[in-house]
Amino acid sequence: MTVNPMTILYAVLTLGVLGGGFGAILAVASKIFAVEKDPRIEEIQGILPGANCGGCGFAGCSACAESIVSGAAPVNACPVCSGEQTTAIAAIMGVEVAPAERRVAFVRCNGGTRSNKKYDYIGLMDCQAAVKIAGNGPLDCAFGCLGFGSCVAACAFDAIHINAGGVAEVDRDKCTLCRRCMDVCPRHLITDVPYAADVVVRCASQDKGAVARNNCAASCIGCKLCEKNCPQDAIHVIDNVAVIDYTKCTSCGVCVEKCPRKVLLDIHEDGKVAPVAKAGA
Amino acid sequence: MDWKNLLTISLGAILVNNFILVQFLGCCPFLGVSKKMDTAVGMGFAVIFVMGLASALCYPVNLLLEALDMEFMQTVTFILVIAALVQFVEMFLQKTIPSLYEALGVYLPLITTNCAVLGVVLLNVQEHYNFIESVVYGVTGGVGFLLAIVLFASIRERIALVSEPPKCFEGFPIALITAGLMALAFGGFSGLDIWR
Amino acid sequence: MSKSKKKAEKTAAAPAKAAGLRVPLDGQYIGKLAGILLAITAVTALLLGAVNYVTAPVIAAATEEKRVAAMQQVLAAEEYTAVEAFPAEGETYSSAAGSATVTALSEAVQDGSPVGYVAEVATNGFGGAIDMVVGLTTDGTVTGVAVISHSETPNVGSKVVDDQSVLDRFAGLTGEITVNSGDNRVDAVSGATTSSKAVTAGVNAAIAAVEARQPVLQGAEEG
Amino acid sequence: MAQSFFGGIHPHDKKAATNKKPIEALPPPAQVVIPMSLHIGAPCRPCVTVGEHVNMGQQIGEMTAYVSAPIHASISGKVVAVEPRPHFNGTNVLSVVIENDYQDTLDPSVKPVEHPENLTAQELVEIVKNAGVVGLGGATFPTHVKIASGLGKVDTVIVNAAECEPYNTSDHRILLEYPDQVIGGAKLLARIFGVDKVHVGIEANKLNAAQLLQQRIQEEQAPVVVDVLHTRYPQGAEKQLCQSITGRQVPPGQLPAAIGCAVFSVDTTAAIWRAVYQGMPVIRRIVTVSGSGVMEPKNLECRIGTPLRDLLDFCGGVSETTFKLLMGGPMMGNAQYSADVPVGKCTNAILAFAKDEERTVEHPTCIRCGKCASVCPMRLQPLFLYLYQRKGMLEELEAGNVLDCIECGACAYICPGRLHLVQAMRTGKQQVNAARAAAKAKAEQKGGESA
Amino acid sequence: MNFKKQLKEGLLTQNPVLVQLLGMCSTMAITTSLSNGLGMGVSVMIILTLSNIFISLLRRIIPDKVRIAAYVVVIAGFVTMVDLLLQAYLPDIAESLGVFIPLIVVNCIILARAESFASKNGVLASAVDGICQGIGYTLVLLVMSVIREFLGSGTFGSGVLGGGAGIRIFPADYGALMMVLPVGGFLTLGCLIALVQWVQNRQKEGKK
Amino acid sequence: MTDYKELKLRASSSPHIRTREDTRTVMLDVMIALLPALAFAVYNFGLRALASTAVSVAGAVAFEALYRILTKKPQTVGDLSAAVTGMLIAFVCPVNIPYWTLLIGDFFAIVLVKQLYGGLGKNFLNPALAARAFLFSWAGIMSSWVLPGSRTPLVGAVDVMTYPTPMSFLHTNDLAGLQEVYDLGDMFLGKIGGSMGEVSALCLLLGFLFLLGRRVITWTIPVSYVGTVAVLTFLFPRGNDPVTWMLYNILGGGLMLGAIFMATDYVTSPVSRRGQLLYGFGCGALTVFIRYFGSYTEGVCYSILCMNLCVWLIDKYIKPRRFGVARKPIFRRKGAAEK
Ligand SMILES: Cc1cc2nc3c(=O)[nH]c(=O)nc-3n(C[C@H](O)[C@H](O)[C@H](O)COP(=O)(O)O)c2cc1C
Ligand SMILES: Cc1cc2nc3c(=O)[nH]c(=O)nc-3n(C[C@H](O)[C@H](O)[C@H](O)COP(=O)(O)O)c2cc1C
Ligand SMILES: Cc1cc2nc3c(=O)[nH]c(=O)nc-3n(C[C@H](O)[C@H](O)[C@H](O)COP(=O)(O)O)c2cc1C
Ligand SMILES: Cc1cc2nc3c(=O)[nH]c(=O)nc-3n(C[C@H](O)[C@H](O)[C@H](O)CO)c2cc1C
Ligand code: SF4
Ligand code: SF4
Ligand code: SF4
Ligand code: SF4
Ligand code: FES
Repeated sequence: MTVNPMTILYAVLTLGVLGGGFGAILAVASKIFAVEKDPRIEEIQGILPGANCGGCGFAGCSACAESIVSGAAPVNACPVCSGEQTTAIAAIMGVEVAPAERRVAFVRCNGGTRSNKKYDYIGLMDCQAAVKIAGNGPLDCAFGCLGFGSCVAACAFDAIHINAGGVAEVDRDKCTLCRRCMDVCPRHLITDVPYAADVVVRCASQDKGAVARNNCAASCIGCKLCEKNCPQDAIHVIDNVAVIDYTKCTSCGVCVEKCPRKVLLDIHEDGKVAPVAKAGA
Repeated sequence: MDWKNLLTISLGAILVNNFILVQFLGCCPFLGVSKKMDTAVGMGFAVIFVMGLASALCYPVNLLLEALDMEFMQTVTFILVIAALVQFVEMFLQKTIPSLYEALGVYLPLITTNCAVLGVVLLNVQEHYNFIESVVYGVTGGVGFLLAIVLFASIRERIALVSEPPKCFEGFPIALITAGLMALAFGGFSGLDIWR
Repeated sequence: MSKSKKKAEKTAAAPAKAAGLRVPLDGQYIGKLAGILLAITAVTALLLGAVNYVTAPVIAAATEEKRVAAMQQVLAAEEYTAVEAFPAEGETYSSAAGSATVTALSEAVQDGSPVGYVAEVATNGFGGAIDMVVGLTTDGTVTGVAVISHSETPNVGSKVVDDQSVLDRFAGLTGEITVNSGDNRVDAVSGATTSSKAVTAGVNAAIAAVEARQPVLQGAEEG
Repeated sequence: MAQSFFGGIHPHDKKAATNKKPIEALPPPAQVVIPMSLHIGAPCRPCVTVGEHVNMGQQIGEMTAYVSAPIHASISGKVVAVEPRPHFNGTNVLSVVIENDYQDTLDPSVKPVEHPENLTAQELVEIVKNAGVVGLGGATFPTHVKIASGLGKVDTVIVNAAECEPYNTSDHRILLEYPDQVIGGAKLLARIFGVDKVHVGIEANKLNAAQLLQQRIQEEQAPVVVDVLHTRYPQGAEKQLCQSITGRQVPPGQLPAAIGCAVFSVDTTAAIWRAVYQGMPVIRRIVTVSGSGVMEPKNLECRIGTPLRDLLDFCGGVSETTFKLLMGGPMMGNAQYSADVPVGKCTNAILAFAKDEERTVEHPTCIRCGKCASVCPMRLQPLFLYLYQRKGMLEELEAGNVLDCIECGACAYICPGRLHLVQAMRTGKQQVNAARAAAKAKAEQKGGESA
Repeated sequence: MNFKKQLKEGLLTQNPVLVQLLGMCSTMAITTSLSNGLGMGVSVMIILTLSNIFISLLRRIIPDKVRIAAYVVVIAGFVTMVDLLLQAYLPDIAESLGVFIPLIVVNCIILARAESFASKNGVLASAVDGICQGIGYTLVLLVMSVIREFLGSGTFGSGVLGGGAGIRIFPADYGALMMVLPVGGFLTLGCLIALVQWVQNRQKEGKK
Repeated sequence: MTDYKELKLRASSSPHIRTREDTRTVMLDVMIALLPALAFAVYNFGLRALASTAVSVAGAVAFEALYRILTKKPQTVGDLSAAVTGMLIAFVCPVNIPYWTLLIGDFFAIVLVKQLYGGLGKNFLNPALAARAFLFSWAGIMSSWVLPGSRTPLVGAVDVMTYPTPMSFLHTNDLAGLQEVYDLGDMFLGKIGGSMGEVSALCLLLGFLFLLGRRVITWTIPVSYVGTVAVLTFLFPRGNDPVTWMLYNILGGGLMLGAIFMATDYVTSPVSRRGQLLYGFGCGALTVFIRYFGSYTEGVCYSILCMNLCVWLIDKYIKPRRFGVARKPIFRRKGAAEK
């Protein structure tokens, strides 16, 4: 069998015509059917993390992108985006942003296995559910972390975990400060601190000293040693618990040394997981 | 070409030789767009639409090719037609029927490179289907895709809610196992013959 | 890739928007798009045409060789000539075992005289079409069966279609053959009844096609 | 027998331990702790100060809102503290602590009205309100509010004598020992609502009480009918009771008044009678003390504010292996972690368990048996709601009508996989409500901005 | 030229099938015998390399609007050539791969590499990318084929070894037929990806 | 008096009492309900039936235990669900199936179908039936039936003779031929060929009554399933006598076993009453469809598997009517029509 050499010509012609024709049709169509949609929305959406976490206050990332483009939201509306991403969004929008100081979530408790329990809890492993059982949950301390991990379940970034001591702990590098964990914590234990904060107060107990001491071996008893010794006047006992003013704190570590209960911690020195004392110590 | 024949073709495309579960055509969108029910349904309908339209459009093109003795050009020509068609439909819908575009449009680009669409056109040629048979095969092949992806999406929703696969099986592996088990169940239709 | 494609489109749409929605069609733009696509398709087609020019004869030869080899296997002869009066569309014959289509019928010629026929048959197996050839004597007795292509299940249906000893069971039979019962029977391969029946239906169709030609032939002889 | 409701369960009723034990009066304790929140609605404001002497029946907490009810001293003596104390709901609640002078000096305000038969409905409601009558069946919804909101709409008044919770026999004993108070209260209710008869719904496991009532009704020609109902939990839940007796279903999110019903429990009915005919506010409560941990189960009449331990001690104390203290019935009661919490208006039982009645397992696993859905009297599908709650899928939770859940516990009781279904429902309800409130606040804020 | 890095990516860290999850159809459909896997793998590798080269060459000329259409035509051209050559010179393999040869056109791997690599990189790098990704793909096909063929028919290397019939390891009667049916394709690929994820998880934990 | 501070208290949410019935008792009930059928299998096919069941149960339990140990998850063999699966796998296979095949089935069911999804309650496909479908890998083994009343040897070479089951007659629409071999009494009692656990409708019905009495299952799925098959085979008979055709169809094959023990598997069937009716209807319709048109002689296994795929859809869209909301007239008693 031989092939008609003309087929080659036919092939070139047919496909060429098809190709050229489609090229033209598509070109025309793209003009006729051009739809007005701001391309920046798509671009910004491409930059946003796409976790649809709602941390920005909009219904997901695409809504956030639309709001940024329409001007209803600032270019750094997404709390999750890194500085780099925010800069990219700003570039698309043609504005500049000053990089805000990064803050992260922080759990103000270090009780866990060292706090006393009222009873054996049986039920859902869920803090919000546990506080509905007798006495706001099994802990003696009405302020402490229950350790059932409602916050862990809520975090879309795998940034918070229950540590070996039985309390929730934030992984600073992963946390995006989307604040979901804060919303779900029934104890309202989670606040934000500067990413760079070296010294933190790991207790939120507003109980008076004696009560707090009875409830938990890791509690702040409001003794004010830190307050008295702070050279910067950066730490104060308010409602029986120490609070650091990070605008003043220089991370000198004096308070860490003075605290008799080891509530104050220099996270860089002591490592991330707080030392777990013997239960009831 | 009577209705019996068309029925056989349809049942074949939907159950016996289901494009996904038996013929492995269109696995990427099947696995990719099946996490949620709504998107799966949208994808399914978009595939029906494109498979039917591509079958219809490629039929005359194939006649032309055969007339010119150029069967070897089928693949190139068909894919060009499909790519242009999909892109055109997308632009057309976006402008004229935005509501439909909202529902289907986002899936259209995904379909250009879907094995099922080129596959159905090639199979039409291979099986020597006439125009009506081709269109029926295209549409019902899409229906088979829709059926598979909807069931699959529903099971994936259940898995996401209920199941706890081992860590290394999370995501795609368990989805593939699930698809495999679905194929096992669809095995019951193999060799189906309604005129038995 | 879809995402980037969409993005590409959007960026392309942007200038359209900038110039206002109802742009007059820009001839240069269209020309450029069409031209480039035309060039690419034309070059592709040219190359393909060239490759086809080289390969087509080889492919055709290989296909033919395979076909002739199969024909040789079922009924050895020097030459096979297509039976012209046979309808081009093929003819469907039904039997108890199922229905099958005879797509072509050739006369086998040995030493200048016809020794029988070779029928090319398409039948429906478990997994789809089975293409087979059946050799027959002039009076419609099967001389051999060969399967050219099939998609039966490995180890199940393939025990019928890939096993020449099974196919050889048909040799010497004539008239309508039944599966598992009756006098003029073959026994199905256990577990693959469907495939067995399909092949039987194919053989039956070939026999029926030859038988249907008998009056024609006889008429020709007489006339 | 009357019609019935959907679903439901048949737990062993365990009532035999106490249903033949006459009510005994518990000697008043040395000190009572009376929380300022003994009802649903706004807590009371204490109207006594530390050091003040109070009489029995004297008002010590005043209403701060319409949905509230006054609180009265249950003994006479000296107020020694007004401070937060542990409450049986598990939190610390502002409470008035009174030291007993063992005089039981009655307050002058406690006196029967003259010519009660001449009073109008409005006046009767006022009396009920001042007596601090709240739903004693457990919900503690202020009775005067319930009556006022039902006036004009209600055509069927039901006295809830179902007492479907296992162990509890306090209503049963009231029916047997004070049938006239119940019938009298029912007659008052008929007058208030202007209906010609009042239904008493009673479960078939209290036939002696039903017969006694029937007999008294006939003797008195009272406008009361007794409906004997299937013994099936939660027959006493008001929506189910309405369904059993009238065949009508209360629409979602609404009260029985929406279908023309008003439900009052036995003790509430009797309390209404006492308020009108004796002028006595709610200062006592009949409590069943029972359970495998209690030495001698009993029915006790005690003062509101009596610590739990006094009741248990009066019953011979509890066994050392007791691991659970409950206030309320086993299906809906609350676990307590201390025996110091006081008896409240709603405390119908105190149970102590020493045997494993809860049969918990370490790893609850749903086997999708569907039993929870088939017993749910509200026709919910707890197994799915549970999953939604666990995964924080609040929209699905709401769409699954989690807010309809009456927390009866039938689902968790029947669950062979031992899931903590009710806890999930309860948490889910709270989460849905919170999300709704947040959404509403947001919408309002937006509306405010645009305005 | 960091060939090593690209090879590692193709084989492991960016393996087109196991990590990028592309080209599933052919991976599951044709891996029933060693010869199929080999034929398909090599075909894809050749096409991928050629199309990468050409697209990289043309990347500055092709306008965005018709980019996909143009790529697709280029790819389809190469696919057809390979198809024709296979049919002419390796008819057995062409037959058993069937419709999946023309379907290489829509094999997501090829377009994905065209888009994400060739259209952004130089000719040489693109060619290397094509080869490396092709090797990664082929390797997966081979592993799948060997597993499925072994479990399903009890042979090794059918179509290649033992005179085309493969080396028989256990009698055909004991082969798990389902493994060479679609079921087996899904299950095998699922388990393979799980294995990769398991290794990755282990490595991650190891690092910690 | 008591020192209340010394009590070791526990607290949990209400309710504080639970029914005695738990997962284990439920599974035990199912196993008890299967005993009559097992006894009949021994009577019909010999002790091999017992041996097969024992091997399969042991295999299933062992695979489950092993998996849980290897993946460091809490042990669950105590809930007996694996034992039920093992038992049913043996029941749906021919009696002379080699033991190694059963073990492969056990592995497939327990590890791939059940445990990979997290274990009891979390799989979407019926493990025993999925295993049966997988075992069709060995189609020859799975379709070699022995004569009822024969004594299959416990080990070693098995009789390869394939004996026709009622289903092979029905598949070829040969009602008359079937009637010659087995009368309806044989069919009901189970003196017929087939999978070891499926033959005796009588024994299976005894199990059904037991399960109903123990409230392990409700009537919904079995009745709607068998009812649908009955109606469809009666309406479209293949033979001159619709009633006989229908009865043979109901009593033949795995329908009774499937409808009573396998379609009712909690995990893989819908939850709501109406959903269950629809599911039973779907199973019935697919069974008849596959029996009539499919290449398999038997449709029960695949129809249940296919309906398993639809369970989440059914659960999602068919919910009980909300309390206090008027009934929608169109959807009145969805299942009522099928009976
Ligand atoms: C996966 C699978 C593949 C099958 N492939 C075939 C086949 O290729 N040919 C065939 O005739 N039957 C095939 N069957 C059908 C059954 O083997 C057969 O129809 C059934 O068991 C009846 O047995 P019989 O053929 O001995 O009557 C297949 C079955 C299964 C499960
Ligand atoms: C599950 C459940 C069970 C109930 N059981 C009873 C009961 O047995 N007896 C009773 O008087 N109230 C019972 N109640 C409370 C009633 O629903 C309703 O609140 C009460 O009868 C109304 O009367 P009251 O306001 O006078 O208490 C139950 C409530 C629920 C939710
Ligand atoms: C074999 C059998 C078949 C039944 N068929 C029906 C039926 O078709 N329709 C029906 O409403 N109840 C039927 N029932 C009774 C139901 O099990 C159930 O008792 C009845 O629907 C009332 O349930 P409910 O009042 O809780 O809704 C049947 C019972 C059995 C044992
Ligand atoms: C009524 C009932 C029927 C069951 N049927 C099956 C069955 O058909 N197949 C099976 O593998 N397990 C069955 N089981 C056991 C168990 O539910 C099953 O293994 C689960 O699917 C495992 O998640 C059954 C259990 C019950 C209570
Ligand atoms: S921080 Fe809050 S939510 Fe997180 S575990 Fe502790 S109590 Fe629970
Ligand atoms: S730790 Fe809290 S704030 Fe940080 S990312 Fe997680 S949920 Fe958001
Ligand atoms: S607790 Fe709620 S969900 Fe459970 S049975 Fe009662 S009403 Fe239904
Ligand atoms: S009763 Fe328990 S095991 Fe059964 S379906 Fe409900 S939650 Fe699941
Ligand atoms: S390879 Fe991606 S759809 Fe087939």
